[in-house]
Amino acid sequence: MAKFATPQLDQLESGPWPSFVSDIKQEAAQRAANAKNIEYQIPVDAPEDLLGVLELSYNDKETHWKHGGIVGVFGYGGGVIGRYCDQPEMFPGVAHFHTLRVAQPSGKYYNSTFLRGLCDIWDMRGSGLTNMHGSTGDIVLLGTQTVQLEEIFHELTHNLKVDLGGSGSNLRTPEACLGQSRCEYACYNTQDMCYQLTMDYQDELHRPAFPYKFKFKFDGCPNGCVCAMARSDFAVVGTWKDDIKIDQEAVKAYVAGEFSPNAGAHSGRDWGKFDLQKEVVDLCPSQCMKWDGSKLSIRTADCVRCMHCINTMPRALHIGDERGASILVGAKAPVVDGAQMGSLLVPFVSCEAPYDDVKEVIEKIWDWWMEEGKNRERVGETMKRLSFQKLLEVTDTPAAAYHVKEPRSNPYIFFKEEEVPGGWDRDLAAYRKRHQR
Amino acid sequence: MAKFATPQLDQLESGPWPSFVSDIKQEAAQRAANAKNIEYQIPVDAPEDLLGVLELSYNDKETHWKHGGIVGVFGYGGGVIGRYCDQPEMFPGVAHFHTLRVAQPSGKYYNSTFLRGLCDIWDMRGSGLTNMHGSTGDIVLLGTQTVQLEEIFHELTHNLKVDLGGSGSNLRTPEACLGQSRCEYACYNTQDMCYQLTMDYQDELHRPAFPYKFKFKFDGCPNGCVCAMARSDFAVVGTWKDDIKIDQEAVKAYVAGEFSPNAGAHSGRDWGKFDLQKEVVDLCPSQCMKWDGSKLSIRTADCVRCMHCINTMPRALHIGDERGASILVGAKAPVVDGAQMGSLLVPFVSCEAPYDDVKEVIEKIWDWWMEEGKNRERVGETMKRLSFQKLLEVTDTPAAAYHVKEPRSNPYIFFKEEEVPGGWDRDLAAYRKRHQR
Amino acid sequence: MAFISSGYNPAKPMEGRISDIGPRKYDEFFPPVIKNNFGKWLYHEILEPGVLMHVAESGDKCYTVRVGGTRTMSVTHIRELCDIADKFCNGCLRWTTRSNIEFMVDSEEGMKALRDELNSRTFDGGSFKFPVGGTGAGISNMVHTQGWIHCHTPATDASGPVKAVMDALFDDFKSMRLPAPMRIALACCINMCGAVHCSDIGLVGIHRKPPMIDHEWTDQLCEIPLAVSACPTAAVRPTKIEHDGKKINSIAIKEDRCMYCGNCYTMCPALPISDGEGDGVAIMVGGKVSNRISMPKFSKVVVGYIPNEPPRWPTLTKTVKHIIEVYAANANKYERLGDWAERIGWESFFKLTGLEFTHHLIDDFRDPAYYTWRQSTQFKF
Amino acid sequence: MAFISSGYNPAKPMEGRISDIGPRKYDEFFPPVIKNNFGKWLYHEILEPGVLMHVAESGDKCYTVRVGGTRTMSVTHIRELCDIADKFCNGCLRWTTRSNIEFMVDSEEGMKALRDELNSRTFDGGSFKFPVGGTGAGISNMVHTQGWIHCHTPATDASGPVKAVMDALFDDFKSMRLPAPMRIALACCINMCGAVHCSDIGLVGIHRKPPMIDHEWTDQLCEIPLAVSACPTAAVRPTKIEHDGKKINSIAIKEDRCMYCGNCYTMCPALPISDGEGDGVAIMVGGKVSNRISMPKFSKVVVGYIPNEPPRWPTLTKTVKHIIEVYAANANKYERLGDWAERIGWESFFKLTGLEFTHHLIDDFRDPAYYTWRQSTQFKF
Repeated sequence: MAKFATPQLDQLESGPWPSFVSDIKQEAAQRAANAKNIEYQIPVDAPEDLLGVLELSYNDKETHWKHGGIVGVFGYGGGVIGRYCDQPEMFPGVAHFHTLRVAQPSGKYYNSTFLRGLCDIWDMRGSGLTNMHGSTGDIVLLGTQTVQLEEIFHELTHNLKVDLGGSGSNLRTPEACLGQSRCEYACYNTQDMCYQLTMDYQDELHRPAFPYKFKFKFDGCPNGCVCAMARSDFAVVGTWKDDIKIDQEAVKAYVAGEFSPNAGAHSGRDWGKFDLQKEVVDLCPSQCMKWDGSKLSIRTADCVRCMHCINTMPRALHIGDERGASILVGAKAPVVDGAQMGSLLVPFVSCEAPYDDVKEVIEKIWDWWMEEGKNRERVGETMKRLSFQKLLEVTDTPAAAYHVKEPRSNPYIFFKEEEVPGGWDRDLAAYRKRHQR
Repeated sequence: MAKFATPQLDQLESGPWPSFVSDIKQEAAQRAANAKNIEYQIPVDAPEDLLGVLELSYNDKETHWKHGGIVGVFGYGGGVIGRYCDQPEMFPGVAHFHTLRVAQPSGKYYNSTFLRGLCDIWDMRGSGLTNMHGSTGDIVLLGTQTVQLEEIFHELTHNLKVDLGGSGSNLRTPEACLGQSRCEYACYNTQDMCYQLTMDYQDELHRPAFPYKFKFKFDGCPNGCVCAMARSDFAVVGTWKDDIKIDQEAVKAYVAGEFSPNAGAHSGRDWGKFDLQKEVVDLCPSQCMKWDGSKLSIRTADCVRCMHCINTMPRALHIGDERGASILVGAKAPVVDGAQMGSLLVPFVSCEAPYDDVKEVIEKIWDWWMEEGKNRERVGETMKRLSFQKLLEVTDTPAAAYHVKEPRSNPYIFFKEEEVPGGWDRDLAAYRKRHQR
Repeated sequence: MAFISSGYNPAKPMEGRISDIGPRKYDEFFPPVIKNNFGKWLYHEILEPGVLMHVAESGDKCYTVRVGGTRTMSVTHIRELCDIADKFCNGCLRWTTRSNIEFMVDSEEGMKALRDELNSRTFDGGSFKFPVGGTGAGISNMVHTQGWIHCHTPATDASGPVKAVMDALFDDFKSMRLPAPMRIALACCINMCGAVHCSDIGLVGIHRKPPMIDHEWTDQLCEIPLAVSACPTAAVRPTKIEHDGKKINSIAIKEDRCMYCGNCYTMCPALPISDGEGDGVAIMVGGKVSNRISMPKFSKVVVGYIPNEPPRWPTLTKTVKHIIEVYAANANKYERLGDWAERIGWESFFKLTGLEFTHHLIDDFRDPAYYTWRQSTQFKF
Repeated sequence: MAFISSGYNPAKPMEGRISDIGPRKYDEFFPPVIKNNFGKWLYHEILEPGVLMHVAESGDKCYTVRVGGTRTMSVTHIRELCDIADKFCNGCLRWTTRSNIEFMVDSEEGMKALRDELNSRTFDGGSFKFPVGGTGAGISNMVHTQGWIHCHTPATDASGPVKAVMDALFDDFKSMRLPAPMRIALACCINMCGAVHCSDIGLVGIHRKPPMIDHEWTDQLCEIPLAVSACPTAAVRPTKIEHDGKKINSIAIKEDRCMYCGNCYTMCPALPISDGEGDGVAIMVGGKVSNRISMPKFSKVVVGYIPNEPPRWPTLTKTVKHIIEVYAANANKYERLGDWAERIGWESFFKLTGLEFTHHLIDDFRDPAYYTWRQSTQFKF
């Protein structure tokens, strides 16, 4: 028998998509039964109270969570989000209901041993509810009380050899696509760069010293499965410089219908016979391809590596061999100044461990942003406020045409004083001799 | 013998393009000779002094003209631009060198009687130099002295039946393309609308009462020869609603090479045989055309009336019969807030004299802008500052998808209080009952 | 319930403390077929909805079965995932960026058994626990935020509307009939955790009323200058008011400049903004993050407001479904929703979908708004 | 020289005064063939460069001969135009928006005689008075401003550089070999009188030094608040300074925020900005006002600065000519310069033209600047 009637939430148990309500209810039942005789360290009925407070929200159409207070573990400035219910008497099981962010492995591969270890900790010391995963990529342990924080941290680090993730004005937990582990498009080892940089910047991750949050994300190719250039202040997106490798026989096999185009992704509808000209050559954004009926050719100088042809014929076309990544800077969601996507800063950087080339760029940007950034200003906003030129300057990057989609359409050009003969000190008297008042 | 040596300017007499230096010299010689015994009312050597001051600028690479003082004719606030040389002792002939703007006829048709009358006045009372025409479209009489202004105005109005143009924070002299007088593309009588509105708004033109300048321009079709939507605060651009008229036989004649495509505009190079599919159908921006080898068809609902097909085959394709114009608002050059092009406000307005529909829109915009516009703020800047929605509101225009190129990409939406149930007055105590602090 | 120590000694927090160790290394958890073929993959194929086959240079094949997951997930549910991984996959599994779960095996038979097992399991309430799908030109799992379940600033719930929408779109999770992949995301407020601003369809919680001002607490709970500077439209300013006969520092809000972003509430809890009858959801469409064919682009607001209708948000759900059906019927192969809308023109998008174009959809946020207005006579009547 | 009265009596300015009569009515000056076929035109053809034939429903034909004109023009020159109009065209003629002059006749023979007459006349200095051309896929007359001949805020001359550029491009004025029409404009400062901001090639005078401050005169000559508010980058502010032992109101300029637009000088003559060694010309390309094929677009800055090199501006002239040659060699038929640059990508534009891409070309004016940066991994190495 449930603690609260949840007639509205109950309606979310029907329908085919996995029901989070059913899942929370199953957790509530497990805890109530407590077959394993766990010594629950926070209220056993936390899941039930959570359903209760959520049902209340479904009635009020308003949230019942308050701003978090400052809670955390010793020596860290992030990783824990304080959260309190605004009706604690009604729902004591979730009156205090803090979140821990736990660093996920790059690419989010797990084994059951690790996950069960995590479940055991969270069974006993938390609500038994998680997010797999939070928006930034962390494992999110959803709901515990202040006194448990150090205990959980101790068990995570000692027993599971895993650390907390980031929150607040610091480096947030970096994230990578699965990269070379299972993708033929990956131009570099995204998981390794993510892991190494996460390790190298543990201090920046745990101890807030930035104007605002800062995110790294690592995509293996321009398909961008981990959304690096839309979601991270510093996006490393795999690319290559040389020719796309073409297997002409395989191209013909696609044309002949032997291979399924787009890796079978369109098999749910009859789109007709595969038309190489129409479906690939004509859709190339830089019109760099040619198909003469027996040979597909690509003018590499005009290729912008959009991935469409490779995605469409993965058995015939393969990324080039001179591989590395582009770096794009400044992506963020709307608050405050509007959304931004990452803007291309470095067109090509080689991606060999220990990634010093990449780290050099990161550290120059941090130095600048920590010096010039305003409180709660993302680096994209700093760029907007101080100019892209300033970003080039502080990262020692020469301006180049690939930095822009188009040149400026206003003639409001700043010149540096040293660029202008005579500089800015001028002789008014001499001017007035040439030009009477 | 020239009054000043002008070695630099002399170099601008060579080369094929008409030399303004040669022309000014010829005027100087005419005035010096004075074959007609004209009683010059300003210094006879004004053209020579003008060459002198220009030569000085070619040496200094700086202008030698000062800000104008306030000069004009009685009862008008514009039409005259005061101009003074900053080296009056060296160039007394142009020490005072004011400009008059004279209203040009719509489409800039003239006869020699009128022009000679103008020349006679300007010979005697001015420098003998003009601009045909100024940037906004006026006849510009370049260089006279203050005492001549009323005399010139008197002769213009009494003898030539023509008025001054606009300057300052008022309606500037409106301008039209030649429209139906010689163009098969003209969707309305641009000259007449221009003329009638100029006449109806003489007061706004002569007596500055606006926050800043305001320009009308009238283009007969989307080709935009008079640049209305790039250069005028209020642009009326001809368009039509129904089908493009197709003469299928003429289409075939183009395909057969009997007619020269694009009215012969590309005859200076061998571009190969005319390819209707490639040169017209494939270039259609809304992909609304089809050519089956014998019949050209257009899906009118998808046509955006870009003019390309009509321009390319003017003997075969003609504008539709349900004609009128679109109104675009807010174009301006860069100063201060950056350049703007006109933004579409009214998709279609019929263009029958006396043009009350158009005038209604104009007057609503003026009422708003005169109320809300800041000093030196063009209406485009007011729109930017107060929103396009505000412009819709004050012109009683319902929002529609054609108003935008794309919908907003930020969710920072303003709602009107009356759109939101309960409005904005809320009960804090009730809220605090639902949500403890 | 007795307190059980982990071994941590609060009196000596540094004793034996382990910190700054970061995540577990990524390759610790690889299944054998992944470990053996790392960086040596040749190509892949989607064998059926939810089932991928990756072929390595070695000739090895990795069969992946993808299932949809609720982002909010109990340890009981995770343990069940572990059981399946133990049974079929050497204990290995992974999550995707979109909260799908993937199981990998090295044989086709293994894949089939695994797939059938996953598809067979249901919750007591009737919903699938592990529906196989979410690949190719179909609808993958929705990325979403916390909503009313855990967030302090939401304008709508997250898990609830996601469940409702995914129920309605379930067929497209299980199939691949769309012109291109369809990425849907939901953010419970305009902070937009997640790539909602670049999704084919983005659902965003919005407020519609200016914050209330809890004058009694403003100066006690808030740094007033931070709340002032948090406002993107300069609607918030400091003021002094008379409260209970005392002059106190507080905040004033110019209501007609406020667009309810809630950024001031984030900085100052004495400015509550959520309101049951005011709050709801805006629909944005046409964004993408991939560089494929066209450059990445932002989503655009096409429905300014839909009320919160718990528990199943029928208007929202119906509208999303309708947009997808119109897109599916009209777009070209490979054409993402935004590419389609741009090709036909946004006025055609509104015509075809029948969505009403209202003043809310016209950009009025700062200078860039101008660039979204139509500076052309090119438009469709 | 004796004063000659027009009849105006300064003592009684309103006596017999005529005002607010506007322009002469447009149809007063129509040639017969225009008057007879107004609104009844069927089609037109460019018979040869500079010569148009319009055919009316009536069967009438109007032959137009277009000649290039100097915008700055003497009455002697105008009288010569009148003589020609009297001789060939019933005294009628017209000007185009781009300062060309057009003569209209109703027969082919008349057109030929007229054309030959026009082409035959030259100034004593050698240049053509009335060169026939400026039509179709060629270069029409340049729209331009006053420059050093009459303007108080220019950063370059107008008539001079226009003469130099048109001399260099004369062949393309006389022919129609380009992919599309080419519109060139010159503005002597960034006020940009004329559609320079939307031209295929726009030449714009720019300053490069912050204004000097003539403190002694600032408060006497200027409304200081107007100068302050005129600055788009908030570089100008009011200040008090010590001058000749007196505290006076003046202006201070934050030099690193100034981008030399000269708008403050327009409001305040005590802030002179022009500077012989600082001033020069920027080149913008790729704008258009026509809605043909693509929507209208702004020109983009591709050369940040070229020094003023009177009398013939050789670097400027050479650069313009070079851009046109590269465009002519590479663009598709019907493709305006901006459409070409967008199709191949601006990085290819710089590669093909060999123009150096410098930091000056990256937008840094306010929020919209962001939209010109490259938010994609799509680019060419």
